[in-house]
Amino acid sequence: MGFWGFLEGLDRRWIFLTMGILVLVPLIWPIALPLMVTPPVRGFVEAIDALPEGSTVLMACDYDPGAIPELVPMTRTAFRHLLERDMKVVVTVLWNGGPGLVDGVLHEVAQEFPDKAYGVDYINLGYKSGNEAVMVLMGQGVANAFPRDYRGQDSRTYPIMQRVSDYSSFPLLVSLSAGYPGTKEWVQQVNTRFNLPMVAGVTAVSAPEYYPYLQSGQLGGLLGGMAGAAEYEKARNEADSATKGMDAQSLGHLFVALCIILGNLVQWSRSRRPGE
Amino acid sequence: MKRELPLFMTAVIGLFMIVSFFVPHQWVSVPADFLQASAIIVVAFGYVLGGANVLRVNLDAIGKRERDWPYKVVLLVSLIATVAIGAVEGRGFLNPGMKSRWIYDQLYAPMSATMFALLAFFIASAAFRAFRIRTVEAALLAVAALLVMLGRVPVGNLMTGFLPEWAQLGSVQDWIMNWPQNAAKRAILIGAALGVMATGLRVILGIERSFLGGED
Amino acid sequence: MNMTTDLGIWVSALLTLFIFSFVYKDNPFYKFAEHLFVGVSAGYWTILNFWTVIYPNLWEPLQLAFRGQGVNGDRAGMWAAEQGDYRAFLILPGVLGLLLFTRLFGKIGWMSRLSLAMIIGVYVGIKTTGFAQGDFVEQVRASLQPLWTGSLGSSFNAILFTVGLICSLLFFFFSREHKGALGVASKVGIYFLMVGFGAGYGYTVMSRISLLIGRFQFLLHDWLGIT
Amino acid sequence: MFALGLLLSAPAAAQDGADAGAAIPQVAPPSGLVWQDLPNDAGRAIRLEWKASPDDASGAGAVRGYRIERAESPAGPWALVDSVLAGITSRVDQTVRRDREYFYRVVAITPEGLVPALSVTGPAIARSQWINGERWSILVFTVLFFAFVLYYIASAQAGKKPFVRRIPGIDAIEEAIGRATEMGRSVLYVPGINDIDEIQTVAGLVILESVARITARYETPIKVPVTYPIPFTIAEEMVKSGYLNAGKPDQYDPDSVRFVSPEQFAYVAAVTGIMLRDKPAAHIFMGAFYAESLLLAETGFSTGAIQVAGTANVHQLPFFVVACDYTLIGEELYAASAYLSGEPKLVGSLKGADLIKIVIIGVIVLGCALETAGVTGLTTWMRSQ
Repeated sequence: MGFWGFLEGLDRRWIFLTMGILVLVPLIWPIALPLMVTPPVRGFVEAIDALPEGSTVLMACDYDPGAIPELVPMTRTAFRHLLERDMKVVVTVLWNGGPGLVDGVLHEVAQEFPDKAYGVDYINLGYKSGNEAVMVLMGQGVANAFPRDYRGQDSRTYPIMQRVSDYSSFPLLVSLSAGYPGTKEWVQQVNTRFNLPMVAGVTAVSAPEYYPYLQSGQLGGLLGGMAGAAEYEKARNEADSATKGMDAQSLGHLFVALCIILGNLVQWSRSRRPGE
Repeated sequence: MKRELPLFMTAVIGLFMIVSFFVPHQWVSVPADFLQASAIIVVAFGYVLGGANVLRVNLDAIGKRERDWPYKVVLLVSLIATVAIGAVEGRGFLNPGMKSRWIYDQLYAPMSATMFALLAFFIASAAFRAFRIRTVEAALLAVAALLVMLGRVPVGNLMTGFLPEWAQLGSVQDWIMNWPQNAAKRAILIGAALGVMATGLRVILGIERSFLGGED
Repeated sequence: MNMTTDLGIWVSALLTLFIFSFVYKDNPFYKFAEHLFVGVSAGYWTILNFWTVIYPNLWEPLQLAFRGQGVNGDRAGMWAAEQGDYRAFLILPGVLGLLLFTRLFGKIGWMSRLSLAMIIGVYVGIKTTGFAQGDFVEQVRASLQPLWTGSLGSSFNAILFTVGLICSLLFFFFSREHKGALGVASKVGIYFLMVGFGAGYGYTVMSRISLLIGRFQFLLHDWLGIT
Repeated sequence: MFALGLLLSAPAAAQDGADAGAAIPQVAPPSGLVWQDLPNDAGRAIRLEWKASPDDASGAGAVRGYRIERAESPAGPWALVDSVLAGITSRVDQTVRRDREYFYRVVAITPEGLVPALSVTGPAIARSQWINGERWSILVFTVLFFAFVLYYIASAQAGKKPFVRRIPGIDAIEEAIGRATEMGRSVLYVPGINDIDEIQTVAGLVILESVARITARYETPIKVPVTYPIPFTIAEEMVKSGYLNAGKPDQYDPDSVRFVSPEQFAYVAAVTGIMLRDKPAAHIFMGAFYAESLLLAETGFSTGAIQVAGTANVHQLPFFVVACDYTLIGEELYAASAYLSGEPKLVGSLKGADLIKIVIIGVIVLGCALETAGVTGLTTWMRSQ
């Protein structure tokens, strides 16, 4: 039977267990592998750095708890980045599952800035159903689509909303998205149509799909998955949950690569074994 | 009437929305804006209907004592409790400190996040048991997958740190993403766009009716 | 190690473990969590859409309208609609929304198609132009690039990209048999597509492992108090 | 309305624009205010541009910013529209009503007081336009594509059968069913996990009809687990009509199509259950698939069945490509359903897309040649807003 035969007959739950351990161990005992900031991430950082101080930025957080490990670090770093540069931030959510989660992140980061006030420096407009229809409707007036904010107050009464009419009030859209509706729809409906420059942070699953938008200039920068979030943290000299996850991520990738190679070796060894 | 009227409505509204993209005049843009505002509202009703549907289907299942019916009781109770608590708490129901927020934070969010985390395990076993390099195509896929997978995380650069920078896995990964994979993705993107547009045209012309569902 | 005493975190942690138990095999704990999840999310979506959409975007403006006011205060009149302020015209989406519920009552169920027809009409329109602009014309425009850029490396990339794009487009060409020159081109196209899928595979692996890391971080940090 | 808060803290005496001239004008006023009706809109905005006060450029803080003021007659009264920081020399007034006459002036804000421009600009009128001049390229390509599709639909309806190449995946399906027949086992068909509003589900159900016809001919049982009620009833119809068309309506097994569950993982558990228990010799996946593709393909592979898949969900294709014997990629799924059904609307769309692809390739070749030669006209024309 031998080694290859043993591998072939392996119960897949051993693979599950190995995967679990490989991800768990570096979370407890970190290795701190060195990170490198790639060009799409640099584009994201530079787009925000290039904004005139005091601008009002639209941050579209379109995700739900399924994307916490990838998009929450991005949201955190981006929101901190914007507040540090004295930007005003308007947040919207088009995913059912997102509003509570996003509110928690905003709240957590805002506490680091005692001089920033809700409704003056940032606002969470909360959730709205309707996907692309909401995006186009906001083109005629943000408050028309979001008459009340996340807290249930009349959004038109906040000072920050005095500065916001439609998309022309924003020099940049930061889209953090986990799928539909998200970055793709913002590009299709808003980016060109309303001439609003965009950068995006997305889950790794959908990241390759956005490279054509990056090349065409429809997106000014792109954070792809947890690695993108970690690089963003590095570019901002932070070391939060994405950076801490990178060791586990590395080992996980190595293991999957090993699985692909071993799996095929097993197959070849079987086809070369006589009598089959 | 039961089919023609909806088909006619879809055709008129669909065409009107397309026209509104090209015609900014207020006679077109204001009604188009109104239609979008209306769509948002009707979609929201759709979610409420969804909740009612889940309720009905599961009541049925419990009534008929279908397999696993006790679990459906769990489902029903949690559904009704979530709605009732939210209804009582009013429009600030998701604010910190509310019971609905607790349900969201401690029940909905962790379960929703964990469902897909399961896939990390399955992806490893699928890589081992169901990733077969039998053709040139599959070989190309495998090579690209391995390079990208390792090049995207720090360990890739650690492994190839002795090479000049352009040959390190991180740079190779970046090159693959920007050029060959990008060309393929753009072709797919354009093809998909044509598909959506053609479907849109068929719906407006009333020859695509599948969205109206069954007979009568 | 400093395990939490917060009941909420304990509940979350246990539910997380219940779902993870599916990896071993399908079992009653998993089934319990799964059904709880479906119930809670259906309930949550229902109430969320009521309070954050139906109430502020429909009910409140309608109330104002019946008092002769609108969200833009400078004009009076129940029907004095203008862009962004639709007054009593909002009765229309309200009625269409309610008609959706006729689905629950067999015979008049067909009336829900009117609401469906309206939604589909709006989305078909928006999507058709959105795809035409963002994914079709804008993508073709961005593909028009100089093939000789002055440097060998970047010219090679530009030519590779253009060839890859054209060949991949030809792979999805169905009006001729893929023989001869077209056969060669579509073969090259499929090679590019495969590299694209490989990249997609790599990124999907990354996403899935990230999710697992996220859950482990929760269990270790928030629940067990390690690190 | 940028920087409003900051600028409103300008000297209190200057709150009413009408008296602004009273301040001592040590700073040179801004000048050269011009207005332009913002193009391509419904008469909702006027764009204003002016020349900065010569003292603004020095950066010494002589000018804090500018107020843009508006009146309905050249003599006033003036109302504040907006204010901007120093160094900015343009603003869009979005608070106008269309077809109404307005007069504008720009006023420098200095630490000493307000310094209005010496002249008034107007009357400015915001008008609405009938066509968006920035979107011609999109209109041209959309109309062209729609014309192609309509032409082919019409010609297919008129009975002319346009040529569609045979999709290799279809042969693979027939082969797989043949194998299942030899082994005396069943065929499993999964039409995706979406509801009927997903066009891929429709394609999957169209292909199901042909597959059922083949299984009927080979007298091999077929199993079709379905997620939603409407696709379930349609799937039943499709299988029935497949058996009818093969001339074997009596062979049709009413249990072959099963309603399972719309919940993703519950559905997967049920389908993998069928794979492991009944051991079908052929698995055919045609439709919209998501994260479950991985689980289906792996379990299916481990049973040794021949697998043929097809989906337009790009994220899932890699998992099918490596675990299946044949995979229909993206549009091939639609092409297969058009090929098999011969339905004019599907064939027409497919042929129309083919023709526009030729146009696209032509544009790319031409555009790259022009760009290489340094001519950017085509690229500029295609840019839209």
